[in-house]
Formats: sequence, C-alpha cells, structure tokens
Amino acid sequence: MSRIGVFVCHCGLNIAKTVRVSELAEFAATLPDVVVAKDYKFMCSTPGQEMIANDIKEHRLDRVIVTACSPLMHEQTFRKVLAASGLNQYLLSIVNIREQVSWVTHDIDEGTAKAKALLNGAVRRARLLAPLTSRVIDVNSDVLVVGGGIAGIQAALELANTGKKVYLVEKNSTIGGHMAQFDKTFPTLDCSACILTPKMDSVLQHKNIQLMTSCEVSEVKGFVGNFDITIRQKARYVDHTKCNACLACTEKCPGKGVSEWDEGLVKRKAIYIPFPQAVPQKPVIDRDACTFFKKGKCRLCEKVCEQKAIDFEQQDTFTTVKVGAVIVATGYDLMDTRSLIQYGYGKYPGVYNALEVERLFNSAGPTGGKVTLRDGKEPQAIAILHCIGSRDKNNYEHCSRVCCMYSLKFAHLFKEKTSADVYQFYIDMRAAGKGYEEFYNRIIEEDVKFIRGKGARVAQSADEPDRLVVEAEDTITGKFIKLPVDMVVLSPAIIPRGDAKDVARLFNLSTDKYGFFMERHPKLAPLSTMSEGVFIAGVCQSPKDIPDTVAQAYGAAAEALTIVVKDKLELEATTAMVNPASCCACQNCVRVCPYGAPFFNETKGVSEINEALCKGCGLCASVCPPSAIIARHFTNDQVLAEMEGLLEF
Amino acid sequence: MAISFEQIEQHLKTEALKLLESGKVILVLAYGRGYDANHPMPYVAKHPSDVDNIVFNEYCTANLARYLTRYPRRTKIAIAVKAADSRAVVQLIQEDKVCREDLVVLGIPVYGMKNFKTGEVIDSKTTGGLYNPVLYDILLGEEVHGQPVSSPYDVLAAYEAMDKEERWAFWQRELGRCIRCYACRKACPMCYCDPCFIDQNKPKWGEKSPESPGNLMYHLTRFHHLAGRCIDCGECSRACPVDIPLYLFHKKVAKDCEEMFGQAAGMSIGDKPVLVNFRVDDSDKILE
Amino acid sequence: MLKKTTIDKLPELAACLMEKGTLVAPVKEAGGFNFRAITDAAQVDLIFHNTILSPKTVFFPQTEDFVRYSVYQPILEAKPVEPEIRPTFLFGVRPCDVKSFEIMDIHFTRTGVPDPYWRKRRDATIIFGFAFDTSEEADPAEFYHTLGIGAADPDGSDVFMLRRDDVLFLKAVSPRGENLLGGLAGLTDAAPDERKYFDDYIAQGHDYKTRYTCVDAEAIAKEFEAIFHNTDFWTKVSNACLSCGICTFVCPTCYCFDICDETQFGQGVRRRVWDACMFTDFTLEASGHNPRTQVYQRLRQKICHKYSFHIRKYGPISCVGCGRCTRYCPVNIDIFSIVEQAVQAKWYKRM
Amino acid sequence: MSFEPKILGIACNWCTYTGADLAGTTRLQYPQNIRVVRVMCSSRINPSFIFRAFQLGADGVLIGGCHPGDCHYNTGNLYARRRLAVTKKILEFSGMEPGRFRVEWISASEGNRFAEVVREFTEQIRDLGPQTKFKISQ
Amino acid sequence: MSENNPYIPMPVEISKIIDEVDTHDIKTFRFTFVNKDDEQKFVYLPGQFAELSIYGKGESPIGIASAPTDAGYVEFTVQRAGAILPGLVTSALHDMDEGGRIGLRGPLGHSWPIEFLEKKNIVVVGGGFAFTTLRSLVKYMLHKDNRSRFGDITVIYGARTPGLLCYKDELAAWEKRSDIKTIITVDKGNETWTGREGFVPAVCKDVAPSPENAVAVICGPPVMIKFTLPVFFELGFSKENILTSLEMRMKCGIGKCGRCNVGYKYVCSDGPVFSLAELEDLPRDF
Repeated sequence: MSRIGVFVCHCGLNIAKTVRVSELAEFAATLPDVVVAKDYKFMCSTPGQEMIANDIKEHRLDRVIVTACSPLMHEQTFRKVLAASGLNQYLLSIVNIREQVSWVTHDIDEGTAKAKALLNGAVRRARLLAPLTSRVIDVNSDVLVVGGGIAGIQAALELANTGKKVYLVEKNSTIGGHMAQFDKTFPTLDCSACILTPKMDSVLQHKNIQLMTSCEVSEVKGFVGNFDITIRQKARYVDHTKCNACLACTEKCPGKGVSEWDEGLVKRKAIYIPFPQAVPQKPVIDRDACTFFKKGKCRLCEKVCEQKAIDFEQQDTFTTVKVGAVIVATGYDLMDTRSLIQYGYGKYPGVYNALEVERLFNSAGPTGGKVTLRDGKEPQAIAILHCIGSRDKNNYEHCSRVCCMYSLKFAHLFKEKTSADVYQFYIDMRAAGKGYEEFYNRIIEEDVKFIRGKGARVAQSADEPDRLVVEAEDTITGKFIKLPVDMVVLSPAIIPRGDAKDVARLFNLSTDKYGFFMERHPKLAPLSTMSEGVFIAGVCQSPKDIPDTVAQAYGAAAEALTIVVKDKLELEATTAMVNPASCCACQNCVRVCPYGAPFFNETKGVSEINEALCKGCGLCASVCPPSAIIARHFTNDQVLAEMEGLLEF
Repeated sequence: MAISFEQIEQHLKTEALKLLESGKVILVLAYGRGYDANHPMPYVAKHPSDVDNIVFNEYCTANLARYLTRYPRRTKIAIAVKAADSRAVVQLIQEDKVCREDLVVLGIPVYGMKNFKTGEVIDSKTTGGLYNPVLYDILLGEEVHGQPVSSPYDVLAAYEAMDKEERWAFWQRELGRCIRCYACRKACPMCYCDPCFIDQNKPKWGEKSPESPGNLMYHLTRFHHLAGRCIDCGECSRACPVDIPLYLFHKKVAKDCEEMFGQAAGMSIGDKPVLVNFRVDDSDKILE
Repeated sequence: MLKKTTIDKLPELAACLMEKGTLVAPVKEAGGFNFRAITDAAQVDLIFHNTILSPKTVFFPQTEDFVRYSVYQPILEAKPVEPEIRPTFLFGVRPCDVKSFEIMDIHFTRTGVPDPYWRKRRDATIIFGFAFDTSEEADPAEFYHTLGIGAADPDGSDVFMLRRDDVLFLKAVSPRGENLLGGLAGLTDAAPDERKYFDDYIAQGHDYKTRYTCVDAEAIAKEFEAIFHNTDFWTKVSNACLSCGICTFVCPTCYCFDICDETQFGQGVRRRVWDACMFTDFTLEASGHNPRTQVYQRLRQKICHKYSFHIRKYGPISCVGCGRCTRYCPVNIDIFSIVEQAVQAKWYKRM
Repeated sequence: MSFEPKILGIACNWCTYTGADLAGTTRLQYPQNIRVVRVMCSSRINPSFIFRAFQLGADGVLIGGCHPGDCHYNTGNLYARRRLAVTKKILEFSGMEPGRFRVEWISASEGNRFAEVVREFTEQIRDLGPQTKFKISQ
Repeated sequence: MSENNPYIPMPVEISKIIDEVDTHDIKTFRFTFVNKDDEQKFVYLPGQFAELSIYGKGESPIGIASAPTDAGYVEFTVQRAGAILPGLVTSALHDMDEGGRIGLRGPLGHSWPIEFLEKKNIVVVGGGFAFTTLRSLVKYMLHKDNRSRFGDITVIYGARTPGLLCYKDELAAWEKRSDIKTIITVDKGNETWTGREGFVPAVCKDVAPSPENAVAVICGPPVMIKFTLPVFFELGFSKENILTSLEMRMKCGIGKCGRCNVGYKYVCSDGPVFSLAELEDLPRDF
C-alpha cells in the first residue's frame, strides 16, 4: 500500500502528439495506490521538477513514476529530484513513452493504449520497489591511460599536470602513434613532428607519468575507483635501465626487419628504435628478425654494448597497478585494402595507401621526403581515390571523416614536391571543420583536378604496361572515364585496432558493429563507457581528426579526474544479494559471474556476493534455481509484477 | 546376467563390511528389506552389524544418490550405484555438492531391474543402453555386455511424432493429474534445493493448489532446472503416485541439450553443467 | 433390508442415483482408481481394490475456495464462495475408509470450532460402504485389522455393499440408507440364503487377516511419547524418507491444510489447499525460523501425530490401516513396521 | 474486434533497449503491440518469466539482447543463449507454438533492426492467433 | 457460508497508527469495526490473538494489544517480520495508512486465565515487542472496574534500547500510578536515558517479587525467557504459577490446519497461553 505519484510529460508535442497525455494521467489516477497523477508540458524543466518535489511533500508520496522519455535520458535527473525531496532515489520508475511509444507511431489511439499498458506495468512494479543505499568505497587516485598516441599523450599530460599519477601504457616501443608518422597536418600544414615531439618528451620527463612502452594490459580486475590492472611488459631484450641510447648496437646489427614505422616501405635493423625522435629513445630487439634468435648465433649487439644492456634471456614480466580510473585511447588501423582486389593494392606497385604516402612525404621517411615510386621514378600523374572501403555498404558504412582533408593535403604536397597532375576521385567533399573549406578552396586553386565519382577499378594500362588506369564514372558529366596514371593513392576506411575486441573484453566495453568502442551516450556522455570509470578518447571511439582527438583527450582526462579527485565513491546500489535461507549451495552463481562477485562460504554452506564487484547484471539471479538471489531493483517480484501490469490490458 | 542378484548382494555386503570395519567410510548407502521382498528400501548401514540387513534384488530401483546431499559436506560415504545412479553421483560431483574423495562408489552392473509397483522391467525405459556404472571405485561383479543397447531417447519417438496440439493435450492430461505431493522433486537426486522455487512466496512463481496453471509452472520450470542435469534414472516417474510420465519430458530436454551442447549429463566429472557454461561458438541456430 | 442388483446393471443404479444428486464413485483412470463425481453412469467401476486418493476428497477436497476478492477494491467487496453442495452419494467406500470419516469428524466438527465445509458436505452425503473381497489374498501393505477394522465392517456406512461374483448386495445400515434404498428402482430383494451369505460374510470379515499387531491406543500413545526424543530411532526409521507428501495426501485421516491467496491481475481467491507436515515449509515462519528442518523431525511429527498426539487429544488412533501410505511410498517406508518396532521390541533400548 | 496480439518484450538495457530507443529517436514506425520490460542483461531473464508471461496471456514473447560477444557483462548473453534455447525447446515439447517465442540479438545501434523484428514478429503472432494454451482463464 | 464461517474475516478500519519504536518497524494499529455487529461479536480477554487478514497477501496471527475495557476499538502491535524478505502481511500492513481497511479473524485462542489470576499478586515480565498481550493484561487489570479483583501488580519490562520500548506514554503513566509497580529497563541506555540499565532476568532477580500468592506472566524473546525462568524458580514460584505465551507458525487459528502443534496441543486453539507445568508435559523439541 504505497503512495504513488504519476507524472506524465508532454515533452512539448513530442509525446503529446501521439499520446493523449491528459487521458493517460486520468487513467493513472485509477490505478492502485496512485494518489496523484498529473501531466505537464516538460517534466524535466525546472517547474516540472519542482512540481514533482512539491507533490512528494504534499501528498507524502513514497513512489514516483515519471512517464516521459527513455530512462537512459532523464532517470538521473529525476532521481536527483527524489533525493532532494528526501525520498530514496530508487523509488523512481520511468515509463518510456517517447522513444518507445510516441515516436514510433502515428496513431494516437494505439499510442495512448500502449502508454497505458506501460504505465500500468510501472505502477505494479513501483509498488514493490525498495529503497536502496549505495556503498561508499575508497578511491585510488591514480589513472591508467592505454595507448600512447596523441590522445593518450594529451590525456596523460593533463592528468599528470593536476598532480595525479598516471600510468601510460603503449604496446609499441615508442609513443607517438599515427600522428608521429605524418609529415604535415591539415589544414594548417604545420609539421606534425614539430608539434608532437615536445609533448612526447614531456611525457618522458613528467614526474607524475610512468611511461610503460612495449606493454599491454593483460588483466583487469576490480571496479571503478579500485581497479587492479595487470600489465605485461613484453621482453625487449634490452635493459632500458642500463641502456644509454648510444645506438652502437643498431649500427652493427646484421638482422633485417620490416619497418612498421615506414609502413613496410623499407627495412630496419633487428635491434632498432623506430624513428629518430622515438620516446623512449632506447632500442628493442625484434625477436623475429634477430639473427641470434633465428640461428642461435650472432650477439653482435651484445658485444658492442658497453653498458651490458643487452639481455637475450629477458622474459615478459607482469606488474599490477592500482588505479581509480582508466582512459582507453587505442587508436585505429587502416583497412587492409588488399581484399578490395579491384584497386590492385598489393598487386600493382603503383598503388599506395594513405599512410604509406604520409611516409613518402616525410623527410625522415624511406625516400627522405622525395616523392618517388617504388621503382624510383617520379610520378607524372597521380590519382587519389577517396572512400576506399568506407561509405561502402559492402564494407564499412561509416565515413572515415579525415580522408577528404588529408587527400587535399596530399594533393597539395604532390603539387609542391612533383610536377605531376593530381586527380581526386571523390563521392563528395566533406570539409566541415575550422579552416577546412578554406583549405579545400585553396587546393582547387592549385590546379588539382577533381572528378566527382568513386574510383571503381584500378588496372594495368593496356598501352603502357608500367602505368595504371583508374576507371570511374564522372557523375557530373555522366561519362565513364579511364584515366592513365603512375600512382594511385587509396584513402582506406579507418577501422578499430585489430585487437580492439580484446581491449573491449578486458575493460568490459561495448563496441559498435565496426568494433569502435561505444560511448555511454552519443551526445551526453561521449567519453564515458558502459564500464564505470573507464573512458575513451580519440579514434578508438570513431574516426576523427587531430583537433577532435585532442579535445576528447582533454575531456576524458577531466572525466577521469572527476573520479580520482574524490577520496570516496558511491557504488551502484543495484547489486545482487543472497537470501541465505533459500540458498541451496549449488554454486551456479559462483560459476557464471563474469566479475567473480559471488563466492561460496564453506562455513555457512551458502553463497555470498561481494557487492563491490557486482555490476548488477542479474545473471546469478536467473541461474539460481531456488530464487535465493535477489537482483536488487530487478527482483523477480518486480519483473513479474511489471509483466502482469503490461499484460493486463 | 553374468552375475546374479544374490551374488551382487553378497558382494555388496562384503564390500560394505570391509569399508565400515576399516573406518574408510562412516556410512554405506545401500538397500535393505522393506515390508516384503518385493519392496526393498533404501538403507543406511552405519555399523558393521548393519551389513546383514543389506539386500539387493531386481526391485532395488531407488537412486541412492538422492541421499548424498542429506549428509554434511565431507562426510565419508560409500554408495551403491547402478548405471544411471552413477551418473547422478558424477553430476553431483560436477556441481560440487559432494567431493569425489569423500565417496567410495560401489558400482553395480545390472539389467532386468523392475518397477516394484508394476513389475515392469525398466531397462529400456529410463536407463536404455546403459547397464554399467560410468564411475565406480569397486565394481560389484563384471561389466554387463551383450544386452540390447538402444538410444536412451528411442522411447521418445512416439511423442516427438505428435503434432503440437496432441502434445499439448497429452501434457495437459498428464500434468493435470498432478496432486503436488512433490515426490518427483524429492525422489530426484538432482533436486536438492530447499526450499524449492515453487515453495517461495517472494516471488510466488506458481500457486500451491493442484490446478493446471500452477502444475504447468512447477513442472516446466523443474524441467528447465534439470536441463542438462537430468541423468535419466526415472525416479521421478516411479515415485509419482498418479503415474505422470515425467521422464519423457526430462528425456526430451536431455536429448535437446545433448544435441545443442554436445554433452550428456553426469558422464564425466570434469564436465561443467551445460547451462552454467557456454561456448563462444554456440550457434544461434539453437534459438530457432 | 437387503437388496441386490447385478454388476452389469450397475450403470442403471448409478443413473438412478445421479438423478437424485451427485454420485461419487470409483473411476479407473491413468495411474489407478480414484473417487470422482460421475458424469457418465458407465464410469462407475467396482472391480477395484482401493483408490489412490482416499475418499476424504469428497468432504475435504484438495482445494476449497473461501473467498473471492479484488486486491484493489475495499475488503467489503470480497465475496465468500458458496460451495455447491448437493445431495451426494459416495459409492463404494472400503470399510477402513468409512472408519476414517468418523475419526475426521472428531477433528473437523465434533471438537472446537466446527468446520462448516466438512460439516455441510458430510451432512449432504450418503455413504455406500463396500466390503473388501475376502477371497483375494490380503494386500501386503494393508493393516486395518490392527486398528480393529474388519474387511466387511458396515459401521459408519448408510448402505453397505458386498459383491458376490456378478451380484451386488446392498444393505441399508442407517435410517437414511433405509430411506434411500427403499426408493431406488431396479433393485430386487435378496433371497434368504443370500441374506445369510451376506451376514456370514460380514461376521467373517474380522477373520480376514491383514497384517496385525496388538495395538492399544492409550499404550501406544505412551510408547511414542517415551520414544519421542530418541533421535537415533527416528533417524534410523527416516533414513530412507524422501520427505515428499504422498503419504499424507493419500491418507484418509490427514487433515493438514494451508490457506493461500491466489491472485492474478488483482483478482484472487483465498482457498485452503492440502498441506503436508512432511514439507519443509510447513512450519517455516515468516522470520525464517523453522522448528522442523530435519527429515526425522517431520516423519516423527507425522507418525506421532497419528499414534500419539491424536490419541491424547481426541481419543482414537488417527489411522485406519488402509495401507495407502505404504503402498504409494516411493521408497517403501512402512508405517506399520515403524509402529511395530516402537511397540513390540522396545527396539530403541538396544541401540 | 480484430485480434490485437499482446507481445511482451524483455530487452537488455545496454543493447536492445537502447536500440529500441534509437528506433524512436530515428522515428521508425512499428506496431504498438509490444510492451517492453527493461532488464540489465538478457541473462537476467529467468525462464519462468517466459512461462509466466504466457500464463498472463502474452500472445508472444520477444527477448532482445546484445549480440554474442558484445554483452555489456561480457558473457551474460552467452549463458542466456543456452538457457533461452532450452526454454524454447521446453515450450515446444509442451505443445506451445514455437513461433510465439523469439530471441533476437539487437545492438544499441540497430534501431532499424529492432523495428523490423517487431514488425515481423507482430505479424507472425497475428497469424498464429490468440495464445490460449498457457493463458490462465479468469 | 458467510454466516459464522470461522475462515472469513470481518472488515475493520485503521483508525490510528502509532509508530512505537525508533527503528520504525513496530507499529500499533488501532482498528474500528466496519460492521457494528462484528464489534458485538468480538468479545475477548487479554492474551487472545486474532488473524490480521489482507486479501492477496495472507493472514498473520497477532496478539491483541488493547484491553477489552477499551471500548470501540481493538489494537494490535505489529512488527515488520523477516530480515531479508519482509513478511507479506506485516509489511503490507506497515505500508498502510489510517483509513485503510483490512480483515480480522478472531478472537482466537485462550486468554490469560483471568479467573485464576484474580485475588493474586501479578508479576508481569515482558521483553521487547513481545509485550503486547501483557500490555493488554495490565490495561485490563488497571481498569477501575477490575483493579480491585487483583492483588499487587508488578510490571518488569525491558527492551534493548530506550528507543525500542513500546507504549512509552503508557509506561510513563503507569510509573506515576501508585497501584502498580512499574520497572522499566534497557539493555543499553543512551545520553537521555535516566532509567534502569540491565537485562530483564537480572532485573527480576534484583526486584525479587515475592512468590507469595503470586503468578508470574512472562513474555519475551526465547533467550529472555530461558534466563528469566530460573530466576522465578529460585524466587520460589511454582510451575503452575508461571505463565507464558507460545508462538508457532499458524494458519487457521482454530486448531484445524494442523501446523502449530507442540505435542498434542495446538498452540492456536489450546494456547497460546500455557503454564510452565503444562509445557513440561509437551515435548521440548517439536
């Protein structure tokens, strides 16, 4: 016998257009235990909230039902109203009559009927809601940043500057990420290295940052405020505490590996630093390329190293760090365009992908900054093909966002460095960004030829076997064209890192259909994730340019700070608990819980749940045969009552 | 049979005596005389002098694994098991209700067991194809070979052939007779919950009165709780005072589970019960 | 008055009774015989030994609705359920079961607050007792003889019946029975030699031996009181017990019930439903406390209730030896043996 | 009056419920016969919920969860897949029309999929007609 | 069937709710009868109980806390039962407001043996929330029409903390009266508590009521009873002169449903009031 208040929101016309809101309120008033039912234009507005607060007091309400938009939208807003009115915030129930009713029907009768059923269910459930209290836990003030690209660097620096200790984990032997591979950045054409390397250096120097390169997170335990994160330090075979970065070893090394840094365009040594400005500037051994590891003898590096830093016996080591929050900034890969055989990447030497071209422009790159083809010749005609694999329903539907702009940048650089004709094959130009449209206009001025039409095929020229032909339909003229060129640059889809799934599993992140990490809310919580205390920044969330990435990094740092700045944290209250009187000691809960929250108490002969580890999924409750587990806020009783309400009319 | 019931009884007595005298176990779960020879009872021998009361004959159908969970954990127990019963022991070990090292499993290879109420031979009905225990420490006799081996699921054919309306009518009729004495769950070695879900009043899953809705809820949920755990001993059906063929439904669920998850209940102590387990590559087809 | 008919004319007799009221008689169904309200005269089947459920179901059905209510409406709107009670003919009740009605009467209507449902149904019912076939071998589970009940005791019946091959004899025992039999068409008077056969059969009913042990109510009540706290004894006899409810549900003298509120969509009915002292939740209190958590405690309650408490509270033993509990026990627990052990041998003292 | 099926949806908070919201946000139209209960994870769904829903008169029950591998709780839906598969088999063997119970993986980004499934399922239930087997008559 | 059907409750209305303790889980509900006939029929004496009945939730047997001398209403003091899962009836009742209606079945069971108590000195010993039917008894005896029928009255009442004492106003009033000796104690006091501290058995020993022509009426949690009984034996009270009230799971309240027996006695219809002598005739575990 509770006292329920029902508040029906019009959401302007969003709801009122297809649900008769006043009728719904009248209906609510007839439901059991409902003592007040009202409708109002905007419940989430200040007057709306005040109305609820007043009615809680005036009618001594002990349950509140807000019939409005999705709980994912305003549940927190209204919970705060309850809390401010002295009512436990979990005595709130939200009925979603906007996203799941008014917006999905045009028929006001249908809409009203469904809204009534949903409301009826909510009333039945509300009667059984129990006040819940959150547990308060201590918070570890350190932060882990995963990924040492520009996003990770920026976030780490921001946090470190506030005085928080930061662990920056990078799986490569240097930080810098993709940005360090670029020559120039659009639209300002400033030198990428010039703006990035000082930051990389700051990371290395910062007393609050512990930089962990050649490292990967291997296990994540704990929960927001109290993560225990195990990090695997991959064997580098060089003791970095001894190495003085003289690099004598790299000179002597006979081994040859493929330079990841230069996108495989050249070879590097088996003991190497990826690039001259690498941070830390200490070499590592590529086990697969090392003569000693392959053939069992060599050890030249060891012989030349005065510091005795070479250690072929080195093993992977594991360390565990305790942090309060995590920022995941693992970046991206380019789609492997070899699978798109029509473009001939990997088949014709004249076909390049965008990152390879970045390296060609770079003075530290394989060609010393000269644009030459693989055979050393300078190209006479260059085609840049946009949207390879992206904006493509057969591959990746999403737009990779930065390709238009870097393709323009490429055109400019080609023009600057060669005398070639440059052709852009595009679907449409997307130049939304500060200074971007201006940059586009500038490139048009530079005699770059724009062909509106997606490159359909790249083939060997029939007439001149060492040249290529790009086939496309010019959608402006409607003509099918075949353009002979020397060089083709593909702008492939930007996709999540190959191991993004593993990272998602480790940190309990959801991913979208491409594998990009899902934000908690696309607009209102773009950097938070479904995992409390884990934030995302940069391209691992979705393709974006450097300014956006950096902005996100700042944002994620601020988000993480909101957690670690506090000494104490309130945990989610909707955890599960065991009613020991009913527990049959089958230990199903212990077997299934992904978080290890339930454990078996041998002395008492019953299962118990560590609520700090519990995330409230309710799996244990449904595998508990005697229903001894109570999934708070989603108890069997509450769900059954809601179902009964939904199905009554 | 390679060995007679009398010989099994003799073996059982000998082994029980040895185990009790040596103190290896503190009790032996076996069979004793009931009110006549055709009605033996489960019997607990705790003292060497109790061993004389042990009997074994074709009516000793009871699955003694049911009693294992009655004793405190870590009690040293010897248990006499037939083929299906041994699967129950295995399943209980999988579920960590009993520990392997606390048990001495006395395996009984046997066929020709009879339902003491009807006299009907039960081999093909509930333990089809399985005559030898899957787990034992001591085998009381020699393994049975040469008996007809059929799929335990053969008896389902007629029911699977029914269309859904016939099946519905069949189960309505059968389950409609249920008087909710709960002998099925009490006889079941895998039903060790106390209280049972149906006894709960928060939530109240089904009504206590023996009417169709409550009966349906009770039995369907029980079938679900036993999915992948039912070891096909048939005790539920034999216990039922109104002869509801519950074993058919259990068999069907067991068959489906075996097909979907590739594992039969109680066959290996290293297995994990299928419904508290998963494979990432489980097919979505199972949901179709 | 001794009347007779033939078995093949049973449907006519049944039809005749059905015209006067509800006929409840043994019906063969899957699993065995049970007493059911007859809808088709041909259903009545007297070729049976005994039913699965005892005929207490007629006066004390497994569910009895008390009140219909709506949880959203004022309590005043709740409507007591009027049970449909018509003149009823309970046909073919074995003598031991007839005896059970008397024992149950003490509990339900003759002491304390009378139970209106039992009384009304009982008052509306005419009982046709039916002698066991003494030419058959005694059923090994039965022991009504121990309780002083003969295989052909007409006591407590209104009409008592006996089958001799194809002939069914019906004798009026009570005035109500006399009244009824007199007005039933299709029955013929029995011949003198048949009357003699009938009387002899009844007289010899006590010679028909089921299992027997000498049991004196007062003495056995004391015996069980003495043994009540002997945990070893109770553990030993309950070792096999599964703690299911079969023995109590089939028992003609078990009367425990629960009162349940069953609600759906706000509409509900408060009803009583059989309960069993063998169930763990029988004595489970809202606080979580349960005085009988062990199987032996529950079996002890059941047996001591019948053979001790009932005697001290109401006089007679609450058992008629019908053997149902033993016959349907899935693990062959035999109440008779337990009683025997307690009485004869003072078995527990040797432990 | 024509038959308007009552369909109970049980959707996990993170994927299907959010996907249903997305269907709304993008104004996709679908039949209003579905009423969704939100639970945190498809693994929260006790098989008895489904039996009970049919007893309460649901003509169809639609379960929505994250795609296997995408569960917010890592593995919840992988357990759910097995448990619900068994539920389906039990319903089927009891004589219930198998088409009345359906499990779909619908992610937070698949608003259109949600709408499509609801449209399809509603039609399917409409064809099957009212569910009378489990329904408790009043 | 509605006439004199012992299973069908009569409607009553909550006219007053008193929040008794600082933990808010014990409340006293005052009910008035919706049908005046029912009020006439509801004739009871202290010590009896009734089934509080809420359709859809069930019934709960609760001792009557008011006295027959309280005309026009009947009171029950109800604790919200169950630690993890609250009792259905008691929690529904606790959620109700004044004006709400429920069902009432009773009066049930035997009362304190008033005739036996007459002309005797009465020692009332209560602990915590189990004081309800004792309160009824004390109120009854203190009534001006009844006071002369009884000898000296001593009340010893204890609770764990001052905030957990029930009927605080009445206790205060009793303390002021000269015709009753009222001793209130708490296991553990607080800043504002000026009264006695100590466990009930110790206080009983301390107060040492005389066994002369006296009857002790004791109700409380099992542990209190366990330690209080020896004190009264030592003081010289005979088993016949020590009375208590038992609790057991009940359903019907009229000795039919078969679940509240202790030995051959049904707590509901043969009790709940028993003398210690009677209890000794019953098995100690049941």
